[in-house]
Amino acid sequence: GSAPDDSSDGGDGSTTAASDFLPCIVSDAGGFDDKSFNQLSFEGVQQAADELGTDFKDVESNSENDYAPNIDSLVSEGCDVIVTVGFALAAATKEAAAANPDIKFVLIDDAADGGDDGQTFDGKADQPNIKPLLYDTAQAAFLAGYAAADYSKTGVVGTYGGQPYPTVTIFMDGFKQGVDYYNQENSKDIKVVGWDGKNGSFTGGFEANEKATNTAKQLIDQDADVLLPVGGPIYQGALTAIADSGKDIAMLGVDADLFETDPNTQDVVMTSVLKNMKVSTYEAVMSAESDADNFDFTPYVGTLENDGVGIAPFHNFDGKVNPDLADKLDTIKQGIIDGSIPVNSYLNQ
Amino acid sequence: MSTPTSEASIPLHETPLAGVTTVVDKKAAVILSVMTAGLLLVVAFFPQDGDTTFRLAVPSDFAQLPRVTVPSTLTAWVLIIVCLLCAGWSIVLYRRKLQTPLWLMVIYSLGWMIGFLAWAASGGTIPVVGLLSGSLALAVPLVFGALGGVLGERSGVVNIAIDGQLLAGAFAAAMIGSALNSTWAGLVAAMVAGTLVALILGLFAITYLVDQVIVGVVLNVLVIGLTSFMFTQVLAPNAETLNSPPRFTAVVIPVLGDIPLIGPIFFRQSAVVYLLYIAVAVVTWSLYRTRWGLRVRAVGEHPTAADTVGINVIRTRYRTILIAGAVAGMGGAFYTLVSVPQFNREMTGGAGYIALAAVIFGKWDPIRATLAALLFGFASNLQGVLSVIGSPVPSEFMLMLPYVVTIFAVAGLVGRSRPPAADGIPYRKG
Amino acid sequence: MSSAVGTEQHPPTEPDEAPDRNRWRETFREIASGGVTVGFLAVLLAIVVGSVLIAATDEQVRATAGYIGARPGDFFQATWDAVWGAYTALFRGSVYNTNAVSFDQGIRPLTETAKFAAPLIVAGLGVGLAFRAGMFNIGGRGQMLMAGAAAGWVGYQFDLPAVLHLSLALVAAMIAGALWAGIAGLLKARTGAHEVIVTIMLNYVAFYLVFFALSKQSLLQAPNSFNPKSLPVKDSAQLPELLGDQYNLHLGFVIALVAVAFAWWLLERSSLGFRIRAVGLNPEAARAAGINVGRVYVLVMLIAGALVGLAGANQVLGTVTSGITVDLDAGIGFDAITVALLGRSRPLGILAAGILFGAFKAGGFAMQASQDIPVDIVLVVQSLIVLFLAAPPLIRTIFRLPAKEAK
Amino acid sequence: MKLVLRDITKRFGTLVANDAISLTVEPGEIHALLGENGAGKSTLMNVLYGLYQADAGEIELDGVVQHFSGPGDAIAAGIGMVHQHFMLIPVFTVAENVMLGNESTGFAGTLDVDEARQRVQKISDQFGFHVNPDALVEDLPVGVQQRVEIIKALSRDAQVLVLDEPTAVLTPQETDELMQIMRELKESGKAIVFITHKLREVREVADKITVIRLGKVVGEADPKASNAELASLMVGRPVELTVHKDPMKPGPDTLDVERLRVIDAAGRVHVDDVSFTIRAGEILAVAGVQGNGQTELTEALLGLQDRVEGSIRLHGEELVGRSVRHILDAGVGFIPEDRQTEGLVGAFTIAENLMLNRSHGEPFVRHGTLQLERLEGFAKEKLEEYDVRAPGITTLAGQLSGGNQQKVVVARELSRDVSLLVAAQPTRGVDVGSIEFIHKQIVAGRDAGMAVLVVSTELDEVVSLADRIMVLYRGRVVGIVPADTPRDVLGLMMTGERPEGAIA
Ligand SMILES: Nc1ncnc2c1ncn2[C@@H]1O[C@H](COP(=O)(O)OP(=O)(O)OP(=O)(O)O)[C@@H](O)[C@H]1O
Ligand SMILES: Nc1ncnc2c1ncn2[C@@H]1O[C@H](COP(=O)(O)OP(=O)(O)OP(=O)(O)O)[C@@H](O)[C@H]1O
Ligand SMILES: [Mg+2]
Ligand SMILES: [Mg+2]
Repeated sequence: GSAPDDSSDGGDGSTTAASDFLPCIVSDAGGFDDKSFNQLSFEGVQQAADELGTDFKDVESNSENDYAPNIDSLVSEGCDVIVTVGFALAAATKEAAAANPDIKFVLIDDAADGGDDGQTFDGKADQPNIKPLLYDTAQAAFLAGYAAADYSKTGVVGTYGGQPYPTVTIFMDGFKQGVDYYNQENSKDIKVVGWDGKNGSFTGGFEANEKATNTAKQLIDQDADVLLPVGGPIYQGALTAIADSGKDIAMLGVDADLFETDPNTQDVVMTSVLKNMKVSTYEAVMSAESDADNFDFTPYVGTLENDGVGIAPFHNFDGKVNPDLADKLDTIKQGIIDGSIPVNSYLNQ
Repeated sequence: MSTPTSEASIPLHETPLAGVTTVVDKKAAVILSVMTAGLLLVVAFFPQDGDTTFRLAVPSDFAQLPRVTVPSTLTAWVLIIVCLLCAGWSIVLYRRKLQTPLWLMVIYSLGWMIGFLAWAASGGTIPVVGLLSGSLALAVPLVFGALGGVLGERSGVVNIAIDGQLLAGAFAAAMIGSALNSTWAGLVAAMVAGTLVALILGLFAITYLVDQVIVGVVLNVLVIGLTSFMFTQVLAPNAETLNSPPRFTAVVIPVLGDIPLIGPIFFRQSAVVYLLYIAVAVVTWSLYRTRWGLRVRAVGEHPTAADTVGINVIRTRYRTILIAGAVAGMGGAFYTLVSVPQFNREMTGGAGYIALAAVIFGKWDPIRATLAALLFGFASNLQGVLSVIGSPVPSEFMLMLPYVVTIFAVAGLVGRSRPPAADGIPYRKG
Repeated sequence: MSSAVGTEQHPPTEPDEAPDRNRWRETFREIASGGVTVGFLAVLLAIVVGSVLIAATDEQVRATAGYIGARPGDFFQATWDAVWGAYTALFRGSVYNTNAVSFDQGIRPLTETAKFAAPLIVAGLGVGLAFRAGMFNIGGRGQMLMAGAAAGWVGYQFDLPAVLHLSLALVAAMIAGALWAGIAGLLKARTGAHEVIVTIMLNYVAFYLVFFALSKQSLLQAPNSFNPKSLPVKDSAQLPELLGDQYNLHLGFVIALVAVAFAWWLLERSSLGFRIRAVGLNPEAARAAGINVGRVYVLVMLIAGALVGLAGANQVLGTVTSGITVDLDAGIGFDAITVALLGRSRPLGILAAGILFGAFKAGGFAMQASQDIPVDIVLVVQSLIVLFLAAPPLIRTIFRLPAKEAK
Repeated sequence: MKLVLRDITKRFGTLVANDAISLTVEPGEIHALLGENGAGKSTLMNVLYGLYQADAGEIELDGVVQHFSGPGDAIAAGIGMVHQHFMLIPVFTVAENVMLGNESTGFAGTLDVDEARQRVQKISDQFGFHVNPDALVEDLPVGVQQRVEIIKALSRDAQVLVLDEPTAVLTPQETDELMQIMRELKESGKAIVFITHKLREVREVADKITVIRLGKVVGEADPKASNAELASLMVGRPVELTVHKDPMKPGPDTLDVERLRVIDAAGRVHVDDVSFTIRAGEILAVAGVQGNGQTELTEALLGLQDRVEGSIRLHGEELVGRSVRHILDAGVGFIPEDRQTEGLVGAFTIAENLMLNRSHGEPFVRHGTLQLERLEGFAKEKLEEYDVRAPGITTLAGQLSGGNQQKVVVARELSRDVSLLVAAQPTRGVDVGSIEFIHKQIVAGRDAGMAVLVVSTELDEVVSLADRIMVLYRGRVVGIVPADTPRDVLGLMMTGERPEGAIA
């Protein structure tokens, strides 16, 4: 190849930053390539950094041992705002926040609430300089559940998760409620397999592996023709299971619109339950830069109302789903927003 | 004399023995009783009303076997009685100083398992085909790994690095498979990767006489480190070019694939699984029926003796573990070329150690080791199937099942097993 | 190690030239006899390999490699930057932070090293002790989980005066770890079940047990929480910080040192240790000498489990006091094996190895944060060090050293 | 085929096992190689066989200088060897063992076992070996195993046949048969090297005798030379071939064994219906071919066997079912058959080995702590007393020579107060000097009022030590006879024949 004129260029965005504002992000054990909340939050920070023309730091954790040290090392790297992803980082974030009151912390998927004894909940983060980002994905999953029930021909729809974490089961809860709602509305009896509200099927981890494939197969063996895999890359398992089954089975994506993020899914993904972490993280970082002094630390809860959560378009399935489904979903969405249709999740209990 | 002395297996005129009697240990009896008691308790304390359906066919069969529907609790009780009879009989046999015969064990296991299923899957449908074919799928990497382990140890080299070989195989298969967009290229790459790990094992364990367990354990760590590092640095950034290999899809074997029950379980699998059948057959045959096998076993039992008849111990061991590495590597390919078309860090999840367990559980015999691996696959798949149906058992306990089963099996059924005499002992010439 | 996987005792076919059952000692004598040079070169070699990996995967380096013909200077500059950057970061993160404003700040990494070393040392002792009895304890993870859960529960459940509360939590951890490891010992002694299999399986069982408990309000899960996490440990049960607030170093390190002393006494001076070593080196002779081999197996696993249990307690009561989680073992259970191997299963060796690996761990974070190099590289370097140290002849061949007469 | 070894030198580290040894063996000649343990006989033959590479010297066959890079070459050149420690794979059948290394194979390397069977059968018939090709080697008595070794060599039609201490494991009758076979082989023109330290045998078959001491040839001897001459040549000084012991003064019954039955995990009955008593101050020697239950008998006495029926009473106390430790503490001393696996911990120091079976309390342990200085004193003392030739008490036992290792074991057992000493093969693989010493110690113990059970496959040893002799065959007592029972009678009993009135 030919040498570039200025060889000092290149590296991981180590360009002389336009502003000295430094946003940083720590993943949980899932890592930034989890095609899920780590990745989306990462992209949020990345986008913000690009627009601000600044550099940014990202570190991955492999175990709970790493959270505190990772945050510390970012602190010593001189970050202005540190995004910590996942409830697992809550404790470490609290400590770091206490130790560094002048750094802003954005904590995703946990309220950092409960006080030191873990019992006194005041609806605010325990540290003034932590902004929690929470998502009531049950609302969106509810819509997906309704859609799935409406689409299902076998009368069975299935869901499975990585680990029974609340951030996972909240999807399955909403999904089941959506199906139940469909059943009572249309006096049908669509069955949900893989989640009964308390127990369900879990692959035991958040890796795309044989267990993921196998769990999906097991749901298909129960005649499910719509699958909702919850937990980052484990949807890969559903993909292969569907391919092997040779049946016509639809899949629902979570977090991002799979149709966009993973083209391989375009033929099978009916819709996706959106959890707009990218946007909200992006906004949080941006405002942390723009109005650094009066940054709003009140917890953000993504809902259908503020489009923090939602469901993606049907894309290729436009023709396959009932023509009136889209409108039906809109009315239900309104119902959920105005509270006439209750959706329960750990966030609103 | 309390026990009869009978002239048995060994022709006495050739042995220096006073006689041979049969020694029975009470393990069988104890295990059967304990297991029965366990089942009895759960069924008694958590009775299930409702029926359980066993579905023997898959829609794609043209010869549709009927669904069998039975009342859960009643069936469970009936089969518990069967189990009680078996257990009782084996106790009687023990009192009479007689071994519990295999057929009794088989009947018992079937009875127990079906009884348990009838109870646990109450109100649901057990897709028997799915249950068994899934078990096979989960067992594939384990079987490959176990075969590799058996080969190595039969030649006197303990191979704890199976996990490393699986992981390296998975990684190579994903990377090369994607780069060349060819499943077979990926498979070959996996075998090469497994062989490379074996080569390092050989270099340290055979040539430099480093303790084989040390090398094995450390190699696993090394491979985890390497693959994870490369994953983050190379694969993840270029996922579409380097981490999205093509898949081996299921191929239906003409006639065989249509046999009810058997067909969909065994003969509607991917090429890798058919390779597995071949591997098991070839390894078993060559280990016991060929010159190569005879020499491998000789080297593993008594290297000096092998040496004195002109067999090159070092070369034999190297050759064997390299082949073993290739076999284990194939298992690794299953992760990224069949299960899911992408590599993830530490994606074997310690399967190599399970394979190791299968080797010991299988008493260093390819067939037995294969069965051990299959048992493990069955246990883990059962877990999944039941939690899908929504069994009364919490999912964590179902997830525990395979591991608990293995402990029981190793402690109860295998016990002290006799490895190849020179297993794990480096060979030095005078 | 007499019961390496698949190497149960068997009557040697040629008594006079019986295979040396004592391959641990032997290997380790090799390591020792390798001498300082070889040891140094082994570490050097491992670091070189690590550097190659770092350079090869560095974008800058690959970019410049593109036109190496045109401007080789760039390439070597880039390579140097990548490698030098990585290892200086490692140093900054593990020994002294040269960028720090004050000495107090600068020395912090060293305390972090000690913090990470503590659990590695105690767990390493647990694994090493088992090795000395010819047992391979791969069950560190499970033992840490059970112990951590026990310690954590005691830690948040009771209200007690500080010293008492802490000691109670520690004891609970040791008992839990001991019992969990004891299962493997008992099964080996009674049924001959191979401890390698049993301990591996118990890892998974422990994981799901703790997970289950953490997802049940009635058990370990924090009230009105939905996460698989317990309440935080009360201050009275926490391992006090040794150097005040700006450092995370806590009493765990001192406990580790005490454990080392204890393990040394046990192995070198106590009659139990004598029997342990005898069983590890030659079970038949031990049995013929009236030593109850089975009982030794059980006792060793109990003690080993208790030591590994301390590592669990160290995590829950010291390093991450925010409550029990399923990944409290943080891979220490497995790292402990490498530590024990590098430490030649000798208490002092394990102390040294633990500190070295602690440094790698602490440094890894800085390396990742400032240089974007995945911490996994540390695993690579660590395992290479153990491998190379175990094979001095290899090092000699590589560095063309005069081969020295072994035995 | 004519074999010439010229100035063969072989070193093991510092130890010179062979020092410029030269040897010539003519076809149709039986050449005896005589020398005590550790003299270097096996080493020399292993060099010839290509197992070891000589540091100097050359091997010549029919005038052609050979270069053996491994046994393969040696075998190809027509050299066959029956090793001192059998080179058979226990879990293989006879046929498999014989074919191993030159297997005949069918399609795709499939083994042709039938061919091997026939090969075995043919040779077996030719020399009347009566070996079943399909028997598992581990199930065969050593005598038969040795024939398998010979078949192995012959099946590769060896012209030079080396027999390394072949008679050590045979009954006198079997020995005679072997001699006969050797003569037949000699007739068929083979050159035979016959290694032994049993003078009688040498004089019987050897055409030539070469004596080796400390790795050097110390002379050629004539087959008609006297035992004493040969012996002194071998050891380098005059030696007493018999043990001096006063007539015994028997005390009360110490050990009382009744209807003992020992079964192993596989259900094999190794000892059956064995009853005997030993009085204080008496030595009962157990004769019999290796593998006829002696090992299991001694292990049963020590509580090392799991399935034992019948009763073992020491001073009336029942020992069956008691732990090894209890039995040791009850006053039983044990010199195990194989010092390296059961007697010593090779990687322990001499001192540590001296307290191996006393790690439970006084004098060497107090409050769970080792009393090192006390142990040191004790060890130094015993090193003196039992003249163990070692640099110091911290020398690792594994580095000692066999004789010295055995002395350590004897010292350990005799320095506890034991009322019963069980000594299995007390002088196997031990130099003559040590043999004398160990025998003296045993007799001293007996005179001090110990009951002693000696197990030995060396008839000489049995005869010279025993006050009474018990012969075992297939785990059963053939008879208990007085010490002065003639050898041929004993030999007959060792094959199971029971002469009338053979109970004393
Ligand atoms: N296989 C071996 N490897 C290393 N050294 C050995 C081996 N066999 C014997 N030696 C060494 O050779 C020396 C003599 O030991 P060995 O027991 O073989 O001879 P020995 O004839 O029994 O001795 P002694 O005449 O004193 O009884 C000892 O120093 C021993 O350590
Ligand atoms: N592999 C070895 N390594 C080190 N030393 C050895 C080895 N083999 C034999 N020796 C030593 O070399 C010397 C000669 O041993 P060798 O076995 O040839 O004696 P030998 O004459 O056969 O005695 P024996 O009658 O006991 O067989 C002994 O001291 C022995 O210990
Ligand atoms: Mg010798
Ligand atoms: Mg010899």
